[in-house]
Order: sequence, then structure tokens, then C-alpha cells
Amino acid sequence: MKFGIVLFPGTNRDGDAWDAVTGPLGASAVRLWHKDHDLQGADVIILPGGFSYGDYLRAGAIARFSPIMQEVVAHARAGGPVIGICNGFQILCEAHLLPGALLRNASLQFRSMPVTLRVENANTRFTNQYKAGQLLRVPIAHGDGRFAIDADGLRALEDAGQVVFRYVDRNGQVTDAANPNGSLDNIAGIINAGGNVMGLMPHPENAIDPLLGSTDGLGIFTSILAHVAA
Amino acid sequence: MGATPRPGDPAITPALVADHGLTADEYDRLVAMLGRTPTLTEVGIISALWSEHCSYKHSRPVLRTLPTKAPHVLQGPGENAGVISIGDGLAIAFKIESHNHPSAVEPYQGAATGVGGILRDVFTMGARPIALLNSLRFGSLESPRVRWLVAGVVKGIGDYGNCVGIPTVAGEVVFDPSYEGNPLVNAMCVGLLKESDLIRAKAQGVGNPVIAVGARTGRDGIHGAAFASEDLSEASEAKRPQVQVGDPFTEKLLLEASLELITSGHIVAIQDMGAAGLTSSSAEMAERGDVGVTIDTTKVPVREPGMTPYEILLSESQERMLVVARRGHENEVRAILEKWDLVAEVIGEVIAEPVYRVTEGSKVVAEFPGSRLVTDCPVYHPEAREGEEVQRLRAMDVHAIAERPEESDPFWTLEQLLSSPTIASKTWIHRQYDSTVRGQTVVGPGHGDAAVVRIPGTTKAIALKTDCNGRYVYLEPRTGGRIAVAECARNVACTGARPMAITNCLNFGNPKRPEIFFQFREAVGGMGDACTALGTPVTGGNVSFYNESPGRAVFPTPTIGMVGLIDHVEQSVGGAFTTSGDAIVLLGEPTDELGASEYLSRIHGVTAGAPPRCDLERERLLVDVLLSAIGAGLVRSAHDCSDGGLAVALAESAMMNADAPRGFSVDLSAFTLPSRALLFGEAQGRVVVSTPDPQAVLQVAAQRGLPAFVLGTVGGIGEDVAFQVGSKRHTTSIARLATAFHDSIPNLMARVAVSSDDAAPAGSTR
Amino acid sequence: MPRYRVAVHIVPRQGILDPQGKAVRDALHTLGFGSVVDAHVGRHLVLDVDAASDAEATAAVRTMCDKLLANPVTEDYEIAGVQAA
Amino acid sequence: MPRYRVAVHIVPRQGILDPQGKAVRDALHTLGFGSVVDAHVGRHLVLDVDAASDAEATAAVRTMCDKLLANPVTEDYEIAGVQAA
Ligand SMILES: Nc1ncnc2c1ncn2[C@@H]1O[C@H](COP(=O)(O)OP(=O)(O)O)[C@@H](O)[C@H]1O
Ligand SMILES: [Mg+2]
Repeated sequence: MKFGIVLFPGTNRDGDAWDAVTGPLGASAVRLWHKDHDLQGADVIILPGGFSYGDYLRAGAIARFSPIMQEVVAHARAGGPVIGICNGFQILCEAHLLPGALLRNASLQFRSMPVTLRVENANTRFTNQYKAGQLLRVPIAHGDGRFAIDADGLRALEDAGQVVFRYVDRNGQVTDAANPNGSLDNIAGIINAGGNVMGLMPHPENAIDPLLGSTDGLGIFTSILAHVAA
Repeated sequence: MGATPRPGDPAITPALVADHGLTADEYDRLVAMLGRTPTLTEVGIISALWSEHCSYKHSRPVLRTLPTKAPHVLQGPGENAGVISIGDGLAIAFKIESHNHPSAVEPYQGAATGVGGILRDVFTMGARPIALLNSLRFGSLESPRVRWLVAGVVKGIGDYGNCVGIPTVAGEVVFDPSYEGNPLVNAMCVGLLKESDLIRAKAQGVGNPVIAVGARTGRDGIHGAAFASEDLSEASEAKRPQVQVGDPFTEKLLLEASLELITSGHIVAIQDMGAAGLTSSSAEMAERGDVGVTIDTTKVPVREPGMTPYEILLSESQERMLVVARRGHENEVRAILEKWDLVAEVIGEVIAEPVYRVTEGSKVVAEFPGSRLVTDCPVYHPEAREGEEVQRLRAMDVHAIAERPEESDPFWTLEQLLSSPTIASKTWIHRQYDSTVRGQTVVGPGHGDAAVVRIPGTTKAIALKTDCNGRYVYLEPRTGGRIAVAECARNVACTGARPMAITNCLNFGNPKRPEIFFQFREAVGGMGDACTALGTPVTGGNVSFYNESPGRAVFPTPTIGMVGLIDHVEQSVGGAFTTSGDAIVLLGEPTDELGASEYLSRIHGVTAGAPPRCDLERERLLVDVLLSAIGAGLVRSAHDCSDGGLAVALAESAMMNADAPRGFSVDLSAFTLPSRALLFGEAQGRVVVSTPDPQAVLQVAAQRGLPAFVLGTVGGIGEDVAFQVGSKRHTTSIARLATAFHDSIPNLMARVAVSSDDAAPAGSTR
Repeated sequence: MPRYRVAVHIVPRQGILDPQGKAVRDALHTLGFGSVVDAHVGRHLVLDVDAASDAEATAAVRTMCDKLLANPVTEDYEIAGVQAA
Repeated sequence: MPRYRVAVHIVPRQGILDPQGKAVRDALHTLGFGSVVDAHVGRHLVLDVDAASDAEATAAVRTMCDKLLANPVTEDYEIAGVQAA
């Protein structure tokens, strides 16, 4: 089982993703350079967090056109698993591998803090080690995390169970106060209709070590392994 | 040979010399050095190099008195950053720097480029940046202009560090009217390197090419260094176009490219083009290497056509580096830069002839003998005399100030103090900083007295903090200088780390005024005393003078940035009470001191009295006791008593974890001090710890002769707070205190951050 | 080949929350500009393009907008002007 | 009182680094739009203002730009249009 972690100019959480999959999971990983066309045999592609191309035009807009993204798109279209975290989520939306868009936080400020997530769909290859409704403590760190989509798109997502994570309060309730960025319906993470491409704004790769406060993010990575083993 | 004027250069007149901030004496010195009339380009070069910012002409003799050596110091002052060894072949590079004046004019870009500059100082040592800190001073948040400054500075710091992907892990923010017209923005960066990768900014090897790397040179910030050496005034407002715009994305690429260059072996030296740009970087590299250098300005990649040598040399465009490569390795250097989509151009050469020469094509436009343009810089020994106003304020009998009627309820007073922006929670600020990126932040902002950052691949961690109480320094500079270091050491030791070394940023007024130079000399002296006593040498720093706005100087603010080392990261502790039933123990003892306190300032509007005594021997003992107790696993939380005294320290420990504020109860009736000194006095050398085993903690303290007292017990989440003071018992809800602490700054910042006489946008409109 | 300067407006699509516009309006109100009824913030791009004619320059910029400059999910764009540069 | 819609362009001042503009230009080049010689990114503001006349609406918006909307240190602004709203 091999993870491929894509490095765009401006990516900065590649090391965090690397540590998450090679550390507690003991999986192998390779870094994939944005100018290359080679996925180096990676089974799962991670688009990690950061500010690809400075996010100067729109978050993720320019990275989408990198040479490596042609391969990532082909991999995804062939049913290969892809997970985009934070900037990676933004890139997946820009690349139309996921529906919707991520806009400037409603507060117009960057938000770095732990949030509580509720697992909305535990029946995916990225969440099968969680229980539906389970609450997770995971940090966020972003300025452009407000998920937006039109009404039809939203209904389609909801109907097909494609909303995977929502921001909730400590009691598991969807409230405005628990929404750190103004996302539509408190959406924090979604999956594509095919079930092989997931994007989320929070950072599970920074919640893998009790010393750093939470291990709740680990489940995403162990779910991927469990899915492959199954 | 010798330089000749370019066609169109203005004549060198006394007015032009004065415009460049050079005195008549300094100009005469320049003429004597050259043996002829300087060209305009040469006047520009000298005005930059002999500016206070680059030359330290008023501070050098005083700085020389600081302790700088220890076996673990690999690089002391004089390089881009200091470096200490942490064992296992690893080292930490760190440095703090001010960006006060640019931030006063354009808070967003000023603060952002401050972060950019300090990052470059660290990665040019061969270190990968792993943490950022910042130390901020503003006027009162009641002022719309101050809110505009705060919003812009915080956004600028956040946007830059967040984009580069370096966590901002700690800092401090103080609000006082003395900073109203002249905020302080100090940024610190900490990097990790292999000892074997340490590289110094020393030009070497005759024939080696000098290469400009990174962003292109534009017309921005020309004369920024001279600008940082003047008081803020109407005239400096008019210089606004000198503001530089930062590009953190390019910085991230430059960081990766520079580290790759350093490990590649293709280069011998690398230096940031910071203040005074190409001029100071090239001159300083040549001086350190004791070689000559030639630069051809027509080879420098520029952003705009028609730039003159003067502009190219003095531009402060950001995200640029100067590199000396090994001869014949130019293409390898270029290839590395290209990989990161950056440009590299050979612009000059290291030469044997002891000259610093600038050409425009084949024409020489500036030429100085040897390294004299750095070494011949004037040095001043200004007069130092303590101001009479300060003497009067210090001598004031603050104990005679009558209590206000409301003070009969100590929780009223505590509420006022907890909501004082200097003490109140800074979450509104640091939630805009990415503190988790890189995945090593064990204790982040707001969770402990110092940040704790793990060193991957080892069991170790470092603890980091900045500190300074400018009010103390103002009222008694020597004591204030000592306390700044001692408080930093306490904060670092509270996490379980041994204090290792400091960097410092000395923010003062105009050194030509005797009372300011007195503050400077004494504060630096106090800092040195404390560094010697605590075994934390000075590895570098920065001096920022002229922090004045018409009519007044800021509080003298020698900000200390400290690095401590923890051998076993899992032993580190935070500042919040964690467990109901734990005993609360005070290490150190209260005294009847009220002078210079936040209590006097917030409750009585008075800045007076002598600051608390600072017994350095006692501070050292306290550090030892903390480290033994934490090392023995006896301590579940530790938090030092600083602004607001014991009552504030207790309350902060109870609600530092905003999600789970805890009640507690303490009995202080054994202390016979006046209650306000007991609760709110700022006696030094004290730390509040919580422990399951108070007797063992008392024993560790007793073994070293440090007084310690069991005060009470930690309660449950949401339970009440009780103080027994003398014969009276006072209780209140933790929610009341938590509201005062957590809501104060958000409520103030919710008001609009611009006033009608401010002609600039809030960061929020961009 | 002649050079043209093409200006483009990229604005948040109607119905999508525009927190920047709201922040601008609120700030203006607090500063006493009560006459401002509404405010919207978009991007203003200026591109200098070599092209055979202004029509060709405009067409090229349209393609750039469709491909990269505007997000079809959340934004609308409009060519605001073309002139010889 | 009549209502006017005033459009404002706020652009980075000449000579000041424009990292956004550079990113757009570089990206367009990579996408094959080599004909783009330069690109700049600014803001496009649309304000609906109650005023007695279009001249008055424009004057009011100018004041707003001076006081709040444009950063006098790094940006220039220009009133791009006024029309009855
Ligand atoms: N500007 C800032 N940036 C990041 N963290 C900050 C900043 N200001 C304060 N903090 C954090 O808030 C907490 C309280 O800081 P401070 O009031 O200086 O501590 P102390 O209680 O020791 O005086 C610390 O964890 C500190 O690192
Ligand atoms: Mg403090």
C-alpha cells in the first residue's frame, strides 16, 4: 500500500501528511512533484494542505493545471482513491473532481483552532473505521474554507450521502456558533458520487498523536488501509 | 581607478548630505576615507550602511558588555542568527527583529515583511524554520486607529507565516498609551539544523561568483534603513511609497531553494538582502570574509526598466538573497533555482584586491577601500542621565493610594484585571495564526507559559517565549531589564524546559536624549546580569531606536526571546489546571510590593512606584525546583505570576482551557500582607503549580531552600472559585471570570477598526 | 502585433454570500456614510495582450476567464473594456 | 432621493510589487496564453448610494475611497462609472 503525496509550489503540509501515513500507519509513501507526470505506482493520492501558487487568484485554481494533476484526474476517473485536505480540497473542487467551491471565510479572517466534526457517513472507504454520528476533535487552519454550492447541487449531495463531515458543537449539534467559516449547512468534508474522491477542510493529519492533543484523525488513514485489506 | 559621477547625478551639496541622514562630521569622515568627493551612489551606500539600523553606531559599545559565550553556543552575535547546540548533532538557529516603523505606516505589509525578513535570517544559516513568535505593543484599544493597527498587524503576521507554513506558536501583546503613536512589532523565528549544515555569511574564494537569487529588484523601500532610524513624524508620512509589499509564496520557494543550495555544496555563503538590500548584504559579506567584491548593477534582475545603480543598490525589495557560489558551479546553482521557478543571475565576483566596487557595465559608480565602509562607521557614546520625571514617579508612595470602594470585593478587581487587554486572552489574535502546521506543536499559543515544539526523530522538544514588561523598565531600567530575562526563563521553565539562550530586540526612543540612553545602558546592563545569573547567553538581537512620536518615547522595551530545551517531551506541562482535587502550590513567596503593577495602572490609572525586586539567585533556584519537580512527574500544570499577580495567575490556570474552565479554592489567610499586595502585587520569582502530591513538591522546594506553600485545591469544571483572605471568604462563579478574560478583546475588536481620520482600509476589506 | 489592454470584472454570483461587500457597507455606515445602501466587492483584472485586433484580444481573454480566471461555480465575469495599450 | 450605482477600480500602485498579478500572468503563460504580456489584479467595488445627483454620488464615493476603501500607501483608485440604480 503506497501513498503518493503531491507537492505543488506553496504546499506546506506535505510533511504532516507524510508523518501521518508513514508514522502510526507504517505505510510507505512517495512525494510526487507537480512538474512530473508519474504517480510512481502510488495507490492512494493525497493532495496536502498549503498555499499552492500562493492561492493568489483563487485557492487551488492554478495548481489544478499542474502536469501531475492530469495523472491525478486520470487516477480518480479510473476509480483510484484521492483525498484532498484543506488546499487539496480546494484543488479538487477547482479540478471538478468534487462539486462546489471553497470561498473566503465569512469572518474574512484565517481560523486556526480545534473544531468538533460529526461523521455523517461512516460507510465510505475513508471513514469506515468511524461510527456514523461519531464526534471528532480535529484542528482547522484556513482562510478560504466556506463551502458553497447551488441548491440543486446541495440537494444532490445530501440525497446521495456525499456529505461526510459537518462542523458541530461539543454536543454534536449543528449550530452557527460551531461553524468556523460560514460553510453551507456546516459542511466540512464531502465525497464524490463514485466514493473514491474525498475532500475536507480540517486536518486529520494533525490529529494523530496523543501528545498533540487528539488522535481522532487517524481513523481516516486506517479506514483507507482497512478498505484495501477488505 | 575611482568612481565618477553618472550623467544627471545631482551635485553633492550639504542639503543632499543631510537628506541622506548623514551629519557633517560623518560626511567629512567619508571624504577622508575616499580622499575625494563621493558620488551620489556612494553617498547613498554610506547613508544606508551608517544608518543606525545597519551600523549600531549608538549601541555597539553597550552591547559589547553582554555575555555571549557558553559551550552550547555555536554562533553568537554577528551573523544572521544565533545558533545553539541541542545535542544529537542538532542545533537551533533563532533571532528576533523589529519592524516597528513600517508597521506604523502600513500595518499589514509592515508586519508581513517583518516576518519575511526574520524567516530569511534563520534559513540563511542553513536552518529550516520550525516556529515563529511575535511580540507586539500598541496604544489603547479604545482608539479606532489602534484597532486598525492591531487588525492589520495581526493579519499581516498571520497571512505571511501561514502561507510559508511555519507555525506561530507563542508571543505576547501589551497595550499601553505610551505606544499609541509608535507601535512595536517584533518577530522571532526559530529554525532547526544539523550542526554540519551550519553556514555563515562570509564571502570567500577569489574568483567565486556573487549571485542574486529570488525575486527581482524593484523600486520599493529605497532608503528604508535610513527611515527606520528617524522619529515618526509628518515627514515620514510623506515617505509612504517606501513601503514594501511581501510575497510569502515566493518566500516559501526561496526557503526551499536556499536550503537545497546550502546542502548541495555548490555555494560558500548566503545572506538575506534585508535592510539596505544589496548594499549591506554585499558589503557585510565582503567584510566578514576579509575580501574585496565587485558588483555590476546592470546584471541585477530588475522589475522595472530604467533603474539607476543607486536604486538597485538601495532597494529593499523582499524575498531576495545574495549567494557566493563556488566558481564553475554557476549552472548547478541556476538549476536549483529554476526547479523552484526562481531566477539566479551572476552579478559580481569575489576579488583579491581589497576594494568594494560597484560598476554600471564597465563604468565604476562607487568604490571604497577595503572593508572600511563597514569598519570605519562612526561610533557614538551619548550622554546618559536619568530623567527627573521617572525619579519622581519611582519615589511615589503607591501604598498611600486609597482603595476604591468597589475593591472590597476582590473579584471586582480581579474582573477588571482579567479584562485588561494586556492580561485578557489573546485568542482573537492567535486564532488567526496557523499554530499546528508541521505537526510538532505540543503546547501552542494560549495553552501554556511558553510554546513547546517537538524535535522530530528525538525525544526532545524546545520551549519558546518572548517577554518584556516595559513599564518596569521605564520606572527602573536595570531591574526591568533583569525581570524581562527572568520572566522569560520562568515561562520556559514552567513547561519543563531548561533555559538555554536568548535573542533580544531593544526597542527604545531617541538615543541622543540622555534619559533615553540612560534607559538603554541600564536595561542592557540588567539584561546582562540576568543572562549571566541564569546561564542564558545572548546569541544575537536587534536594536530599534527612535521609537517616538511627537512629544513622547515608548516605554523602553527590551524584548527577550528565549529558547529552552526539554529532554523528554512527554514530561512537558501546560499552564491549565487539569484535575479536580489536585493541590495548588505556590513556589516562591508574596511580598508587599505594588509598584509598577498592572493593578495600579488598570484600577488607579497610575504608572508609578518601583518595580518589584528581582533576586536573580532566587530566580535560578526557582528554575531548578521547577525542573526537578516536573522531571519527577509531580506537576500537572505550571503558570508563573506576572501581570496582575497571584490572583490573576490562579484565575488564568483555572480557565486557560476555554472549553473547560475549572473552579478552585485557596486559603491565603496564612499571609499577613495587605490583601491587594497579596492578590495583585507582582512579586517576582513565583509560580503556581497544580500537583497530585503537594508534600513531594514542598520537599523538592525545601531541599533547595525555596519557600513554597500549599494554597488550596483545584475544583471541577464549572464549579465556583473561593478565596479566603484574612478572616474573609469570597466566592464567585468561574463563568464570571471567564467572561471577563475571554470576551474582552473580541468585544473591543468588534468595534470598527478605522476612524474617519484614518485614510486606510481595515485588513478586512481585502 | 498590436497590444491591447483588456479589463475584466469578476464578481460573486448573485445569491452567494458576499462577506466582503457586507464588511465594506458596515464599515462605511460606521464611518457615517449612511447613504450607502449596498456594496459588492469583486476582482478587477487588467491584462495586456498581444493580438491582431481588439476583437481577437477580447476573445482570448474570454477563453482565459472560462478556463482559469473565473470560477464557473461561484463567479460571473464581464469584459469591462478593451483599448490599445 | 435618487439612487446611483457607482463602480470603483482599486489597483496596486505602479511600481509596487503585485504578487497576484504575477501569479496570474505566470499561470496564463503555463496554460499557453503566451500573448499575455502583463497582468494586474485589483478590486472592483460597486456601491449603491443615495444622492441628489450623479456628481454628488461620485464625490461621496471619492471621499469613501480616500478614507477607507483604497489603501493610500499601496493603491490607486478610479471611479469607473456612475449610473442611476
Ligand atoms: N501575539 C501572540 N502570538 C502568539 N501567541 C501569543 C501572542 N500573545 C500571547 N500569546 C500567547 O498567549 C499566552 C499568554 O501570554 P502572556 O500573557 O504573555 O503570558 P503570561 O501569562 O506568562 O504573561 C501564551 O501562551 C502566549 O504565547
Ligand atoms: Mg507575560
